[in-house]
Amino acid sequence: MTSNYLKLRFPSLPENVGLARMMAASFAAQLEFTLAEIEEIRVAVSEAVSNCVIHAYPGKPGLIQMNLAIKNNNLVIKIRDYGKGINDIEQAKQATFSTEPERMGLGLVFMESFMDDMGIESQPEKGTTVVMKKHPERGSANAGLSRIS
Amino acid sequence: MTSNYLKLRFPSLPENVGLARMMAASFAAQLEFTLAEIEEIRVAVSEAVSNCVIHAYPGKPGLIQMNLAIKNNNLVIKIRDYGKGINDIEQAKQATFSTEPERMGLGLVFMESFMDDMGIESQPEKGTTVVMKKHPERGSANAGLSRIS
Amino acid sequence: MRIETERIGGTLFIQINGELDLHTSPMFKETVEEKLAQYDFIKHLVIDFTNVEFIDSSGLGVILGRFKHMTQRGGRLSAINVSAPLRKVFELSGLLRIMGIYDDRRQAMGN
Amino acid sequence: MRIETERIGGTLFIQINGELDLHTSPMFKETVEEKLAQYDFIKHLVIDFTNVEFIDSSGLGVILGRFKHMTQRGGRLSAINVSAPLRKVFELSGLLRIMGIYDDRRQAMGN
Ligand SMILES: Nc1ncnc2c1ncn2[C@@H]1O[C@H](COP(=O)(O)OP(=O)(O)O)[C@@H](O)[C@H]1O
Ligand SMILES: Nc1ncnc2c1ncn2[C@@H]1O[C@H](COP(=O)(O)OP(=O)(O)O)[C@@H](O)[C@H]1O
Repeated sequence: MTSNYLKLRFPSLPENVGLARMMAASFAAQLEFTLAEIEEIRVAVSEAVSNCVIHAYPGKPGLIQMNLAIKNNNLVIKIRDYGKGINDIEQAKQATFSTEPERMGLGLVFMESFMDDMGIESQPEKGTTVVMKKHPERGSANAGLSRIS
Repeated sequence: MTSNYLKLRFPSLPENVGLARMMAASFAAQLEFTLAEIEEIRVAVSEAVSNCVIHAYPGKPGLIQMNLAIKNNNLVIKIRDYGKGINDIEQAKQATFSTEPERMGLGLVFMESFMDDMGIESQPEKGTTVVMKKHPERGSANAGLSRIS
Repeated sequence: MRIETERIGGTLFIQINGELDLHTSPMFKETVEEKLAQYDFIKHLVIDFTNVEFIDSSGLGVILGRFKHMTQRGGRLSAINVSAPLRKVFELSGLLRIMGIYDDRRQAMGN
Repeated sequence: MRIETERIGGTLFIQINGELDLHTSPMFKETVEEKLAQYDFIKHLVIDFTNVEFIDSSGLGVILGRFKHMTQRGGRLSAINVSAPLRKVFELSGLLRIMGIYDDRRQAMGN
């Protein structure tokens, strides 16, 4: 069986944040996520894509790539930009840290809280790649049951 | 203003037909299409992507590319595969013509009827590219009005 | 997609919920063919389209396939609750002309 | 997103319909700030979350901004009808602790 994937490329326009989270949610629906888990995925994607729009390309819109994949019953989301990059990732991850005065500095905190796993790679002036993974709680239980019956 | 686009790559699995049409419909919602027009777009995309799944890659799944763009208040949809190709495009376009006995041979007819414009390029064993365009009826009227007022 | 069936005498009622396309139509076909094989006295298939959110030529194809099967076994197929957007593709496909299309169960049974 | 506002005396009720994110939050901010500038006697902002289908940190940011503004002008901000999924992000963000969260209009007005 070919396991499924979906690769997207779109410009960093604010109206695409909603599109990106809807696509991630629809793709995720292939796994047995609960509605609450799908909500968490929507928030995480919204945060990551919003960061590309605001921080990576503050001047004019640039390219965002979002790759969605199913790997061993895990949802894997990779979001990449070719923008400004992050100087100090540990600092960026701290709650309430933001380089923009009007923002809450909670995006990376939400991404870490709502996904099972989150990793960031970034190079100043080259861009940033965020990889997030999530496993359906229910799905793992069901997989067990269906094997037994 | 950067005009919007969305480029997708996914494998030709039957479950992706629904995803593709949902993404096209969500993207199209940026223009002032009526609900009836959005329905027509969903059918056209469903037909084009189904053709890639069944006809382009009959054996095992291959790559489908779908590019969505807004150009001069037009929705432009390009769907491309690298599969079997079409021998005789004029024949393929005829209502009820199908190379599969169980199919209706209406996919290309629906695409032509529901979109303002449809073009096909194909090379046997190289693949097929379908480009479809649609203009919101209402949108053009409104654009006129807003220019006047 | 989710399918509900109910058999009353020689009539099989089928309610389709969701989208009928390339992905879901094989399941529709299987469900109906199973029932037809099980009860050979079924002579009338009534498909309720109330909750059909989408149909394309793959979906119409399996409907036409069931129409042909019913005709073969001396029976018929009726469609009920076909909304305006669906009616358009039914019409374009020619299914509107050959199939019985009724407002509801009662009308479909009356004919 | 669509916003409805209703002013009763010194209280401004705001109903948000749809998704509050990076794209839509500037419109929310503008609408509220306009009303606050127009009526300087508004001392209580009551935001109804019944129809909020989504909120992320960009959305929470503009809520916090309005909270700060109300505090500055000696007023307050209340949230009503906050569903369970929203409550989680409210809690994680700390907004749950600083804002008044009530079941409905009446409760918000009573406090
Ligand atoms: N894709 C990105 N490109 C550049 N900088 C980023 C990116 N994502 C995050 N950052 C940096 O990390 C900081 C913290 O991000 P986050 O926790 O999402 O909070 P916020 O978006 O509210 O600032 C940002 O203020 C920004 O400096
Ligand atoms: N992407 C494609 N790749 C290869 N062949 C195609 C493709 N799209 C259409 N065709 C050919 O054109 C014919 C007519 O297509 P269509 O009108 O959609 O009807 P149907 O899918 O019911 O066969 C198909 O039977 C097939 O032979």
